[in-house]
Amino acid sequence: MLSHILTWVVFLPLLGIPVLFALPKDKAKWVTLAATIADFIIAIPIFIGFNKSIPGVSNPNQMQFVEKFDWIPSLGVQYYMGIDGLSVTMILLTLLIGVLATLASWNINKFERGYFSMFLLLQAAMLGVFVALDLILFFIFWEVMLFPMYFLIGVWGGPRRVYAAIKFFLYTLFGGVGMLLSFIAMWYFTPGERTFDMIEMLARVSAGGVFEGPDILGMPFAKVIFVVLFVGFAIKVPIFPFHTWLPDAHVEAPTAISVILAGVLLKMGTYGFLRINFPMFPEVFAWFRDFLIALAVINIVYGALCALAQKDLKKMIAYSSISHMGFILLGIGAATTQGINGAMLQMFNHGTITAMLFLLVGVIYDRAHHREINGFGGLASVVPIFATLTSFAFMAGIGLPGLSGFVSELLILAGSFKEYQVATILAGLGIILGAGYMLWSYQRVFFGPLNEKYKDLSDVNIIEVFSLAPLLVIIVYLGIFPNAVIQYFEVSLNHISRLLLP
Amino acid sequence: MHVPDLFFMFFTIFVLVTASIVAFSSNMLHSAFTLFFVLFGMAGFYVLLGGDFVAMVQLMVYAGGVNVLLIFGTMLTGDIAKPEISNLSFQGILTFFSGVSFMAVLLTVFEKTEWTLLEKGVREPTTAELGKLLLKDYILPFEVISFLLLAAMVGSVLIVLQREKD
Amino acid sequence: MINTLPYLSLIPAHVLIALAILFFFVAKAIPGIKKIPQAPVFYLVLLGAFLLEGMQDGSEVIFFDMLRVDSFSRTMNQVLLVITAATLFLLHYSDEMDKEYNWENYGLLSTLLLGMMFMTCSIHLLMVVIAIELVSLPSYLLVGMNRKDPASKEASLKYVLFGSFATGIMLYGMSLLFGLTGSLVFSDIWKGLLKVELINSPIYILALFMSFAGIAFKIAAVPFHFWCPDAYQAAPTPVTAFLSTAPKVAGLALFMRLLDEHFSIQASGLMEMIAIISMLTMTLGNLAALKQTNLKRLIAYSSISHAGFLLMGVATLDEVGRQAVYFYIPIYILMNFGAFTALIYMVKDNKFDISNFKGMIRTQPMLVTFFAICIFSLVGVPPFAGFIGKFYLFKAAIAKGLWLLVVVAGVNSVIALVYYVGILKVMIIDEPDHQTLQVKSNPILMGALAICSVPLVFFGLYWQPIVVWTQSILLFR
Amino acid sequence: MGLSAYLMVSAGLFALGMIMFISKKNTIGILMGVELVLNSAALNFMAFSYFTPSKGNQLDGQIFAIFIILLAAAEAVVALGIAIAAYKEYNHVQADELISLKG
Amino acid sequence: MDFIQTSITIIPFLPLLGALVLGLFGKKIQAALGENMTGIIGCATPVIAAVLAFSSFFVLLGMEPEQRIVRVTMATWVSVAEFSVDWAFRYDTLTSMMLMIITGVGSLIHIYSMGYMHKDESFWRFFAYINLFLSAMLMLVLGDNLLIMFLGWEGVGLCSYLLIGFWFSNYDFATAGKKAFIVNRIGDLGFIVGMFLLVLYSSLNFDIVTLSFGELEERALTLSQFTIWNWPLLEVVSICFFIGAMGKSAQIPLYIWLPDAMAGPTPVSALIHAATMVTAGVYMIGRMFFIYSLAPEAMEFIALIGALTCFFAATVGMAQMDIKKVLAYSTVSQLGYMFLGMGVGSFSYGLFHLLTHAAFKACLFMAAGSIIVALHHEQDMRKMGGVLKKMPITGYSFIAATFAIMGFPGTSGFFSKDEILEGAFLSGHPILWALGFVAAGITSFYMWRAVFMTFYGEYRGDEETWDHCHEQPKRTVVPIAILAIAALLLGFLNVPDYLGGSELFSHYLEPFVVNLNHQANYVAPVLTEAEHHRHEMLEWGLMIGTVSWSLFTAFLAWFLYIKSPQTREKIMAGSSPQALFTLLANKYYVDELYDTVVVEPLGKLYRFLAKFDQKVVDGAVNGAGHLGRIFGQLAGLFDAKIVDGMVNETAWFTQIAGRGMSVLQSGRIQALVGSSLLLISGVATLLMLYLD
Repeated sequence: MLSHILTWVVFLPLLGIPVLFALPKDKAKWVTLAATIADFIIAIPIFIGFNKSIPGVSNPNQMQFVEKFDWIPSLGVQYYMGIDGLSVTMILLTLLIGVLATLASWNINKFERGYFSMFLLLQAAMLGVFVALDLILFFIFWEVMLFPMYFLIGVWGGPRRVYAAIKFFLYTLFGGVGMLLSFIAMWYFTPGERTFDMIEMLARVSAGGVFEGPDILGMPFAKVIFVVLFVGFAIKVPIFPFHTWLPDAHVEAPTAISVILAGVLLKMGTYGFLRINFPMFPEVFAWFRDFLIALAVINIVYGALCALAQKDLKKMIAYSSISHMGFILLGIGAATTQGINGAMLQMFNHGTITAMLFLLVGVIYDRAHHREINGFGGLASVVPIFATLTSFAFMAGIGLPGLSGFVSELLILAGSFKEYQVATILAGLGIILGAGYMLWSYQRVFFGPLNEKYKDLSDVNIIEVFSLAPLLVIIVYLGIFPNAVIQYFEVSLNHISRLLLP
Repeated sequence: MHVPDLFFMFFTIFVLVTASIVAFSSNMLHSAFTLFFVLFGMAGFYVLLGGDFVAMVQLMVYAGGVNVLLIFGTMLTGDIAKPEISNLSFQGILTFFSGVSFMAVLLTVFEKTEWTLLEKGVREPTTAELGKLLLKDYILPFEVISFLLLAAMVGSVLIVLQREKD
Repeated sequence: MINTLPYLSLIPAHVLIALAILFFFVAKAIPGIKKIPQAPVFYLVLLGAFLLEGMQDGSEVIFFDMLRVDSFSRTMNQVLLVITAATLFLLHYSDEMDKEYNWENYGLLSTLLLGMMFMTCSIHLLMVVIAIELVSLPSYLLVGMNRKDPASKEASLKYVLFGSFATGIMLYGMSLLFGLTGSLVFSDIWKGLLKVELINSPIYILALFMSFAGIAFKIAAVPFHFWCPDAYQAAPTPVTAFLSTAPKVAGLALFMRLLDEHFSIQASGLMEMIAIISMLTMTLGNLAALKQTNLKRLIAYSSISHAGFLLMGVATLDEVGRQAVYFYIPIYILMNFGAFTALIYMVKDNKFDISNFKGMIRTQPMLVTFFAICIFSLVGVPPFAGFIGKFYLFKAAIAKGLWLLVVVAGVNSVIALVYYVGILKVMIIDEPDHQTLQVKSNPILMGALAICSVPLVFFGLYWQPIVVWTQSILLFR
Repeated sequence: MGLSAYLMVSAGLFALGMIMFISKKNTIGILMGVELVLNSAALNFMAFSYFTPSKGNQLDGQIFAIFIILLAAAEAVVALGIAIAAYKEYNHVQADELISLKG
Repeated sequence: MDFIQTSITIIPFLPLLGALVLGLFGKKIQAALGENMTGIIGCATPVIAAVLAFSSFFVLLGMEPEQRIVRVTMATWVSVAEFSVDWAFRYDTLTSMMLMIITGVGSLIHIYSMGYMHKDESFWRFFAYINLFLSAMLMLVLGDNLLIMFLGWEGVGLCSYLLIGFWFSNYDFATAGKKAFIVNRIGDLGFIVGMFLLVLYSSLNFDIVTLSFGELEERALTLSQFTIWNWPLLEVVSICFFIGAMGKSAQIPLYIWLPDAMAGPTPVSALIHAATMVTAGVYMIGRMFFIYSLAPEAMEFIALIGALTCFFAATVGMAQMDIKKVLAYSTVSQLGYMFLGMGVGSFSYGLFHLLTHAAFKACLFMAAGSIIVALHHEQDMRKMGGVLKKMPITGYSFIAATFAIMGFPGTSGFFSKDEILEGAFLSGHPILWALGFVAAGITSFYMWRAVFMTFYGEYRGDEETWDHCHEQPKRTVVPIAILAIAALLLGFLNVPDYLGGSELFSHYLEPFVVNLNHQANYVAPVLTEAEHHRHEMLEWGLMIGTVSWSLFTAFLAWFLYIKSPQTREKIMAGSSPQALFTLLANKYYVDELYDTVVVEPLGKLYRFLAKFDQKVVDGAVNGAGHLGRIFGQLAGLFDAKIVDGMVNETAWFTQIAGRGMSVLQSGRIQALVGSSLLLISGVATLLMLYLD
């Protein structure tokens, strides 16, 4: 089993689907929970056996747990999975969020089997994205996420769910089509023999190969491909001005899906930057870098400012996600070792922190049936545990030292400061604004005189505690010992940094 | 000016005038009957172009068959008792100009084109040669078009005879 | 005089179908034969023709430069035969056509089939015209055979008028081609057009463009697509399924064969022309589809846009593009037949309005799932085969550097999402109401639906079999 | 008279046919337009057959013209059949009123 | 050594443990075991920590002065490539002093709080928070590197936020907490940027990047050679860190949060906003004196800010009516003194003032708190008076501390403040000295004003309150008294040379915090005997001047508030004094200024951006659709009847583009053919034009 462990990990959730349809529908959530937990358990050997000292990335023989079979020989498409430092933490995050999101779905009471089968499909696709090393395989996993996500938002979402779902679908598909076209063009103009093997491509690029193609509509080939790819991934991240789907999707999606959306899906964009977009075109990256940093700063400040103005708690968190994802972009854009490692750490941390935030919003929404920030007040005295947990998450979101968000933001800013001082300081303003919107909304919800409507609100229940506690532990633990995670990817990301900054 | 040219002039005027009547008459039956003259004029052109057999086919099949069919069709799909069946046009001016402009495009294009021409066209009986061609080089289309006509015939009968909705 | 009979032995399937036409048209008149069940006979004929095509080998030009039979034409004919068989199957389950006239209907269908089979192997303009007419006339008639939809005759009438219009333009264009080159055979035409001053001159473009009209009409490409939504909407559903696939396949086969013999100096102009047609087709088809509320009509528009996509493969004018088209054809057939089978399954009494499908998934989860697979495949998202089909088309276009076309196609595949997913939204997300159709379950049709949709998933994940199949088609050799 | 004179006549007929096609309200009228178009095509073939050299047989154009006439006949049969069927259904064949299918 | 290592490892985690226990189980403990037990748990940790801190101090004293430093490295915190930061503590003379202040004053205040917070339902929560605060503060001072210092720095900020908003059901209190946190964040940005600058230049010039103080000290000279943005690197770094200090230690222009922070319970004000947290900035500069020593211009800047803050806060303090506000502005003002001291290079004097200020200001706050509780949470001095009769211990403690803060000879404030002023003058900053000098008098004035308004005269509140007013229980009073004694006596630790002292405190710090004029590269002016003598005279002169000025203002306060209130009223009746008073009472309208200059525009900006995002960005991406609609309307093709499309409300943009085509789809065959014909001829014409 160890030899095919990645396949098992990726496809195990799918095995849950037939089981789920075979059993009565009130058992569906248990099946899903079992599947996600089992997935987590069988993935443990990956984290234990992972060799942290080899970078992978552009070295085909350094990928780990590799599974490589010819899939479509005529096209050179392979079933090629493998991991390196870049993917291993993302797999961990996905598995973790999967379990927690299942718990967060406990209250789903409409078409359970449909919901959980879509959920499992989504989980498999997300895992697939992080292990696929063949462009086509990657793309298939990437796009497979779309339709479960569409239904999960569209069927089980809020009042404007249809709008949000189609908007999500449209935006992402738009980016996806561009990506596909770029992949094909990259394949066609691969330096050397044509291949869809992204590691092989990277190896050639790092050995001096260049994607050389004809001008596209009058613009240089590599730049166009780069930008199109960038847009494809940027929509997922999301980066200004492609971000408008995110608040809508978050607001309308059910809690668990918001958690997955913020926790894992957004990371795919940045993962794509790191794995494909930037290292494949180092020269274009150098050309694009200033613009990238500008975008990152816009994302940070703009997202934070928009978050300040929001009245809906989920929307506020959605915009805060935009702001936080800007940090990741900043780190990647700076591409220094600290910056890029910090970005990766932030990917993990943002995954846990925002997941927790959305879970918390879900808790309050389940009870109060609305999310208007101004509609609460003084809840701290009624639901103290909930308030405390929320304060932890908010503080982590603000980047309080001792909690995980701080370390990653610190690394990112320290890294980007090496290359872009002014941008870093502007991004630092984002942190201040971050404290502003977080505390302000926290205050409006929990402080002040108690809103009489909610004086009988019940505090978090056991299931919710189970879904929140692991995140809390991770947030605190990684605030103190971030290297527990950093050690997994440091070597790989330092390698990417060298590729990007020759 | 040669005699064929005179004939050409005559047929040209004849065909275009009758065709215009077909096109712009507001009485369906007038159009239908005038179409006969157009087809006749066309046969004249064919004769001028050395196609004696084709001209005959034109007269027999087209003028004799298709046109009669059209007249029947006109009557069957209108009120037979009424002598006048409307054949009005609409969007007249716009249509006219778009048709004319299309013709202008065609003519400009033709004008610009240098056609490869024969020294001189031949006018001699073609029936025998055409017969040979039809049974040798064009045997397959000749056979296949029979299926076409068969299907057209059966199909038309079928669709007209189809049961009323139940 | 040369004996032409041996040539017939090279087109045995055509002959068999021709005999079938005679049989179906005449048999009713013979008392004894009348009692024979018609459908099995037709199935047998189709099977026979399929096998006969399979047994042939080699590449021949026959009937004095009229036809060229080769592995390409034979494979395409086999595809057409399969489509016809599938249509025949659907006809059993449709209440829209009068079963009383099955003999004649089958006769018309056979005629259509024969025409298409000639389209795939014609290399002579006259043969092309006749083959196209042979397809068109029965199509006009079949569209008018829908008892359930009073608009059927109207559609048929529009179809025939529009068809004649397209034929007229095509004939006029062919006459110009003939005038320019003095020839009616494809290869000679291209040779005749090889004069430098002629290439890309107005007359050249005009003649070619007008000559393509007939083909464009058959594959419903812009600007000859207007008949398509009307005809598809009002035709009996199996006929719609048939018309949305078979004539497109035949038309594309013909188009590719026609273009095959062009010379490289002619390529750029042609490429541009076809790329423009392709872009217009997919864009207009998609945009018009956005506001449709009749499901059949919507799929008609979507099939227009798919024609645009298919033309993308033609526009590259090379082996890669053709391979992509071959690749797309079986997938397209599966998707379309899947969707139409589901419609036949669901709809009785012509209730194709989208509001009739609200919340369908509550009562028919399996059915809607299969339907959704077909729809997602039509959208072209992985892991469904439609994606792979588009993937190959994009690949071909990118390899040729047709960037604008690629971009337009990319944008279109996103726009297409809106209406396709709109269907699914109605079926899956909306709540059912009194309008929602009540469906009687039918295991056989469900099986047919599964046969269409399960391979879509399978090929979406493992499409090597289709690749092997496309490679087996040695084009024009 | 040369080739271009014939081409002009055929272009004129073609345009008239088109005008009829676009503007006639009665379906049969539209069909007549089609006949004009077909005739113009046939005339072209005849003219080219007469004036320009042909690769195959010089009479190829004439053969084509014959086939056009036959096709026109077949098409007319079908079109009229359908027109009559439509007349049975709607009691008229006015193209501008047959607009139940749209959108 | 070992003892110190163990104890400094334990010290910060003790209160953390307390915080955890109380935070997680406090509610149950309070319910089951009662308030006392909760309080004891809460107090035990700082007391034990204090015991450890003092014993460590004595162990340290037993070591050679040069070796009085102990480091403990526990684990790696962050390590990425060349950037590596450890979990490490550092214990040296400076730390030991801070530890004692924090744990000592902290313990006293904890005990005091048991009385102060009596019968508060969130008693346990208070102790959890304040324990957490202690822990963070201890981290701050113990940290061996900037990052751990920053951890503590932010940690105390958080606790400050939590404690200011402790009574969160009052919305304004919560707002004050938020304000404190955000203003601090602005300062933190400076801190972080300073760190980044060090990281940047370390990584450029050294193999590993370190933020550890010891190594930074070694590298300081190397780093001083660089410039950034055309400025010497260390100047910029110093300014950046000082911005951090401005936030934390409430200096102009970031002081605005501190007066508002008085919303918190009074022990919090005493501990956090007087004795410990707000002095973190001073501590930080002392800790990094080696960098500041190399940044003369930054030092000037610090001194200037310090003096200005000192002066302006003192003036505002004159006009406050709320007793806690008076003390708050006094704190700001005293912090200004400290920075003035740091800025002129008298690091040890600044730090000494930190120490003495911790004692007397904590005492003042606690006494004030005690009175406030006794008067039923009345803070307005206008409604007090004559309290001394009812609460003698508290009252005399308050007065003792007032003597200390005014700098009455022999009290702690006398020595510390005097040395700062002297340092300012002698280092060649007469104007700064003058500001500090004036402020010293004002300080004396407003403090005595507070004393007279509160403790003397007639009671001005309502009867019932007066009847219930009585001395607080022992646990409240004893800590106040202890601190009062400390406030009087602590000064003798650092008696200056000219008064015959030996500057014990400065010498104790010397190995790790060296005053500018004692540094190796300081070129001391060679003084002749006469000059030396004159110098001493000058010192005496300055001292006497300050003391007499303070005494004068104290007298003035007595005169205006006790002897002759009529005179005061007469003066106040004049328009210009009234205007001045209003100006001061409203704190120079700085809050309003910030509101109009920063807060409101920001609010406008984000509301605008939110709209912008919704309408423009979202719209621009869907821009094709907008255009489509406009064109559609222009062409009259827009058909409002077909709104109920299949995909209505979804992707209306593309739909409208589709609707534009509806003319083609009218169902009339001619329209279809006509348009296809037009299309053909259009395309043909275009092609021809293009290809010709």
